[in-house]
Amino acid sequence: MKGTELKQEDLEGLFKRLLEKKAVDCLVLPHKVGNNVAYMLVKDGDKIESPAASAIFAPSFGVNAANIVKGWTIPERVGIVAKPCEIRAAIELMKLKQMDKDSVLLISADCSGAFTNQDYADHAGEIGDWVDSGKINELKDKGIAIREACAICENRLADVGDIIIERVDGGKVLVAGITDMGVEALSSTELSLEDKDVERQAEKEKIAADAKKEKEELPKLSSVEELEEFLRDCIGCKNCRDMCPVCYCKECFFEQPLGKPVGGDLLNLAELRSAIGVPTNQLLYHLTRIYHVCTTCVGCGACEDACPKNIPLTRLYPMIAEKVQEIFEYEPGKDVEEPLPFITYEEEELEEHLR
Amino acid sequence: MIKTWELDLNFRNEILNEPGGAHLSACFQCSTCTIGCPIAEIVPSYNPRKIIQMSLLGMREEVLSNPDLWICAICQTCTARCPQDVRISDLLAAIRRIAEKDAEAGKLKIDSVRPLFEKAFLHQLEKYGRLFDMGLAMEFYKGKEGGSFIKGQLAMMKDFKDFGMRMFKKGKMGPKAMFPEKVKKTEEIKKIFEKVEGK
Amino acid sequence: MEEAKEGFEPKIIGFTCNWCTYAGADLAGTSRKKYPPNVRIIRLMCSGRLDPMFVLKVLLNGADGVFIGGCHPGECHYIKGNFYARRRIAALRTILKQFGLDNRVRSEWISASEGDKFARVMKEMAEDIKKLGPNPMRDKIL
Amino acid sequence: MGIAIIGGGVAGITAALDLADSGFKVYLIEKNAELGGKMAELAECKTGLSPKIMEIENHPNIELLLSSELESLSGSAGEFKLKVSGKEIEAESVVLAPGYDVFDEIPKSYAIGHPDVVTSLEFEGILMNATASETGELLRPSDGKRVKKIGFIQCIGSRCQENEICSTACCAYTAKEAWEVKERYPDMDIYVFYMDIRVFGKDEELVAELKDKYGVKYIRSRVPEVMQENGALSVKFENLEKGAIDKLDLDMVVLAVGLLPSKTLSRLAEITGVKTDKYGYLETSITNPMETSVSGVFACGTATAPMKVRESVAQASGAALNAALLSERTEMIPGQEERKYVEAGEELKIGVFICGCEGEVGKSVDIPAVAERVKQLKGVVDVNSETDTMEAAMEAIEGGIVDQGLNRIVFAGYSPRKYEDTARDACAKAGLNPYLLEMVNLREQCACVYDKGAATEAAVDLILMAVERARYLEEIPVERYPVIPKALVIGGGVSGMNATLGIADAGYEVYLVEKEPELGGSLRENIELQSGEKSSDVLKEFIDRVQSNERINVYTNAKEEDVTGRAGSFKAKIVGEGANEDIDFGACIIATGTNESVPEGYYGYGKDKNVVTQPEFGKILGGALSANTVVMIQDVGPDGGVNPKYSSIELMNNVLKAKDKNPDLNVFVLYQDIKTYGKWEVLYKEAREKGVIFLRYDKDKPPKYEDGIVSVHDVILNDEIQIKPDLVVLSTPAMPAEENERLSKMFKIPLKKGFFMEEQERPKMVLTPVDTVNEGVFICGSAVYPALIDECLAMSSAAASRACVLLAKDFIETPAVTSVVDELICSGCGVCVDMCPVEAIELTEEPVPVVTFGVATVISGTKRVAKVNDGCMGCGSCASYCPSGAMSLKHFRDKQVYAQLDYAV
Repeated sequence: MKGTELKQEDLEGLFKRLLEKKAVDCLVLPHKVGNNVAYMLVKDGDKIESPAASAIFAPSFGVNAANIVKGWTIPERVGIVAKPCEIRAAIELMKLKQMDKDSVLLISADCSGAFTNQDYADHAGEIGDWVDSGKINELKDKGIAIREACAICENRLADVGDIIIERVDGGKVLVAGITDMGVEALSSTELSLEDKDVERQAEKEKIAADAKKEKEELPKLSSVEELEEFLRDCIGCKNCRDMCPVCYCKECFFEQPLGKPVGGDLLNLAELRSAIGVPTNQLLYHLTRIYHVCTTCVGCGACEDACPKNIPLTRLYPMIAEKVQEIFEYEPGKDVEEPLPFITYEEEELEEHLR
Repeated sequence: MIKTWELDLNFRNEILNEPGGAHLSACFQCSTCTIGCPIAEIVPSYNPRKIIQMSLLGMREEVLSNPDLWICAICQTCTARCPQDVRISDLLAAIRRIAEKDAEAGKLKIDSVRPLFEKAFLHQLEKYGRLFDMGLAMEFYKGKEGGSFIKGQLAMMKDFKDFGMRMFKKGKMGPKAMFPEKVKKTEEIKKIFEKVEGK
Repeated sequence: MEEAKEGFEPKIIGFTCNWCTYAGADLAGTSRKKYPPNVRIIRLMCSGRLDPMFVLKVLLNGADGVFIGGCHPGECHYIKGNFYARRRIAALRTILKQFGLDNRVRSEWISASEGDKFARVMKEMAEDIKKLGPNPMRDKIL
Repeated sequence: MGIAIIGGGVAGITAALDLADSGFKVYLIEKNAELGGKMAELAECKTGLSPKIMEIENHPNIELLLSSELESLSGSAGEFKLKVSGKEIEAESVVLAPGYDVFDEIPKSYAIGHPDVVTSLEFEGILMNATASETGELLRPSDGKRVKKIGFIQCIGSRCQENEICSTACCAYTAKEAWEVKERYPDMDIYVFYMDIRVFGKDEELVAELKDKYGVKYIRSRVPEVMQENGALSVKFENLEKGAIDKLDLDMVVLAVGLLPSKTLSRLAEITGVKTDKYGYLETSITNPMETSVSGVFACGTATAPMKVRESVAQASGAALNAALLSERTEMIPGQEERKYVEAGEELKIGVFICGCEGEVGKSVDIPAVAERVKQLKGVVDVNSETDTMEAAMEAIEGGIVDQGLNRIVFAGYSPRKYEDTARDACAKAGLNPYLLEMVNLREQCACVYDKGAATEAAVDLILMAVERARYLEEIPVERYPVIPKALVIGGGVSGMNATLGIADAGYEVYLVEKEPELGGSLRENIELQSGEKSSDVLKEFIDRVQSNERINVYTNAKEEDVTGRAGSFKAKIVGEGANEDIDFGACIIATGTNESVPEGYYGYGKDKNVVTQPEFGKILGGALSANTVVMIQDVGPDGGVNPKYSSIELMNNVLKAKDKNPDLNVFVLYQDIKTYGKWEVLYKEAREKGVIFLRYDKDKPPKYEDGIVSVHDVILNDEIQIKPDLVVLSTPAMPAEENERLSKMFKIPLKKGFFMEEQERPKMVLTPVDTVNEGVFICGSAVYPALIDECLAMSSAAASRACVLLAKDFIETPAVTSVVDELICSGCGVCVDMCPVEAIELTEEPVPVVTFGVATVISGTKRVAKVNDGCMGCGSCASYCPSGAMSLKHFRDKQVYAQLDYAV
């Protein structure tokens, strides 16, 4: 872990140098759009807004940055500065070859938990550029709560990717490379790096404990009837899929004739089963999607944000995916070299889960 | 604990060379003999296969001094059933003979009256060419009581009261048993005995 | 355990590997080993071909139980198909558990010579599922 | 001319099919009215055998002579004249496979005549009936009460005065029966009374499982009588731990009766002039295990020695090869004729054929009612429910395709497991693509297991599902590729050389690759074979024949790499000393042999020079033997190998040689089970007679060797025995050859404990002992299981025979059930690539050029698409991962499975 401490306002300089020194060819970077935060793709370092830190740490969640670069199998090197969950998603996409690990430089920055785009835009002044746990509770009392996905997130502190940006007291940040690629990139910016302890174990444990408590308080689904009721408002727009960073199919099964029967096929089904609901396959769609993302879901909550009918999908996708990840002792997005659970196995395992 | 180097590995050959002992080595310890043995049912320690195993190992002393050696009733069940044709009853007789020889040489004390009985039995055969029950009993009891005829008669009478009487009542022993009966050519019988004993 | 529901005959769909469980079911047949008539077997070449979507689909169609039969670990005709299947089934059942549907899915390793095991599992499954009652998704308009 | 095979049991059937399938005319002569022999009396086995019997009955190259007996044989090899029940036959060679009879002079002491005392064969029938019965319970024949305790008594009529040799098969078949009983009735108490458990390899695992997992009690005691008091059965046995005779009440007693030479054998020997051995078996030798004393007459199976199905089948294939080498191929090979398929067309014309299966389906299924229901389905143009046999059904299907233009066939009746190939063949003959056929398993999975009513309901469901699936079946192009008439043999030991010679003599070119600098394998250690022959002499003959055969290319110090392709057409590279050659071949035989283990650290081996292994002792025996007392310990480590089948035989041989050298030598053998199977039993007897002392120890109390003293707990005296040996000899497991791991990956053949696995691992009946899951790749010799030279030779001849069946073909059809990629949908995630067990999927990458703003063309990305290559075996693991369904398995596509699912509920 080689790194250095910088002042927050020095961050834009660092990014600029990464571009100048060709450590990356372009950068995906959060920037302020009016009262809100969005991503931009920067080629020219001069276009980086100042102060960069306020956009980077801003507790706002629009889209998952990994979703932006998904499928970019380009030789140019892209740098992505984003929240840990987004970086995790990017790492899962690398395992799925939807990005090349050599041509993407992943920079994760501490997250405090985020508000939806809407909430942040509406209350930007009150929320500010960073929230600590006290502030989160204070705002919550006023009815401005962080996203459910963030409330139950145990991994808000930057610890994945190639480079991490940690917030340090006194308006400073600790920038450290945690992979060879990260250290190399940082070195190229002529920063003087030294060995740094970046663990923050105690802090992480506290966050995890709080998150677990929040998780326990969330209502849980326990029967298929409840699931039906939960998804009652679903209009089948499939925005949850489109905004999910780890849903990577070129053409979703549910866009194909078998998954989305129309016309004659639909009539045939109706004849067979006397009557069918339309649009059809709603439950199958969600259950299948849970299965498809159950090992790779990073719990970013993009699905919930995307739902036009405000179905609290965090309670469905990340909550269940977590159980599956538990049985495989798999943590998505932690290590790009760790194989996906479905392509590996132990000769003796899991028998207790089969019957 | 059995220390093989302290054992007599030649014991096996001794048995093999004794009439009846030739099939000793064929035993593969299947337990058939022991399981079917009516004696073993009464005397649980009696175990022909163990005697064979010990003989093979050369546990001469243990085998020869084993009192169980003398209780075989020669019913031949084991011999009939043995899959390897070990002929266990003949084999045990062979071992007993070795024991007797040792006893004769003063090397061993046999804690059984069976040799006396067998000797008396053969005597009757030698004399009369057939069994004379009374003569057998008198000779046997005499031997049993250390050669004293009187003591032997007393002991015999004592046993007769319950055991002999029962036999008598059941017709196993009749007045005929009181008097010897000879076969015609006793000299032929004598010749057989002479031949066997190598006289 | 709840008592079996009166007169309820469950519908169980059995996905079986061609090389082991399917042959085991055949053996149950040739040895006339009877079992409750609740299962409808679908032959796959390997338990590795089992797409969990198949299971989700039949459960939503109203099947009361789903059985998946594969080769014993280490004996897969295709070397490791059943190892993959085991992971998929474990994941699927973990998901179904959240909705109380996991007890309707059972997976067993049954070799071609285990006709009896096949019959036994079918019997047990029919009994277990009778106790669970019909799939709540039965006759729903989905 | 042709080849005459005497005996229609499993051995005769195997030999007949091997020969007929490679274009020889075969006369199969069976004295009974039906094929199948003893094996057909066993329920499970009959199932495995019946498709083969059907194949024989329909084989154009086989003339079946049932209820026929050989009356005379004249002439000589190449021109035999046989008279078979009055009929004259000419044949170039003869294979004798008359099988065995069971021991039937069981002593009366076993309560013979009591209904609850049965032989193992009778027990098979009882078990069969029990499972078929209403309750499925195993009931006592005498009073119909449930059986709770069964005792199996081993060695009835084996290893005894009436039959001094070991019957080899009984220990394994008893284990199988015990296992079946325990599987069906887990609460049943099972006792097995035995002397030595003579099981090998996989059966060894089974017995261990029976003891540990199933709780079967194995009791080492030969039970001489079965007692009956008031009709109740009991046995006595010696409880060594307690030191007492125990009595045990039993509900049933099963007598494991031994195998004897078939009663027909002596007459057969008389007619053919072949010699029999002193036990009445056909005389063969350890180095020519299938050759009889008459040239051109070969023997196989239980006519040569008592053996199990696996060994019989291997010998049968081997004998077939030997017979073939003396004969001319005169016949066409079925399935090699040109076929033309008609276009299936747009309009669905589904024909449903419901077959009664010799009345079995009709017993519980109301066939007319089912037919009536099926007729109403859309697209079904014909429902035929008239046929009752496979033959009639096939005729009807062919007729339906030709006359009515049916383009989807649903055949309901027999299990596709056994008859799909036959049914596909019928479709193909009629010109319909064979993959437009869907089978419904009405017999095994419906009629046989369900009661009336329920069975009819299930039959309707199953046919409905099948018809629906049939709608979506696709024509899969049936392509052919030429067979390369060459073979690769890996391993230049005796097995490899024998296989090589077999194939070369049959007329095909062979590449023989040996990793060592010279041929010979383990026989290069100059040892004396059990027959007294010197291994060097045997070896020299093999090597000379190999080296002088111009069809054989030998590569030493070499290995094979980069194997690709499939049965009939493989490619590989041979690299090594002076070799770097690309080769192609149609079949491959793996004969890597085995390695001796080094029991480093066991009983001081490696440090104490007086501790040697059994093979090392064998070498010592070549010179002077100075020891006075030798202790031999069986079943010593190291872990990681298997106990070779010859372990006890090797030990006895060495013991006897040592005793010959030094009659006063004291030898103590510490053992768990003496496994001198078959005729080798006499060695054990000889060793005992020579004065060798055998001490049995318990697995849990292994012998110790400290300070020059071996101590062992003898189970018979229940006491510790100490010996001061000057030499300790260890019998150790055989280790798999190092390259097995590499070859397993390259050829996709699974290993078990480092040795190659046969195609059929379970069921326990093995009908294809040298075939593997990778068609076209065969295994033999100690690469499968360390065995004696006779078995290795039989197996390697069998492997050669199986290879020749393949090489005799001109063409092979490409596998049809393989995965395909929809390139438009594939996201290129590559998960399928990682997942494929046979590395048959690659990820292709190509740059995607994009024009930006019309100014410059930049390479803007990489398009990745999965591609399935020839190696695909069709498991479908990739298809079930692929979330978008870009990858799918032909014939098991999502929509085809979905169609069934929709109708399943």
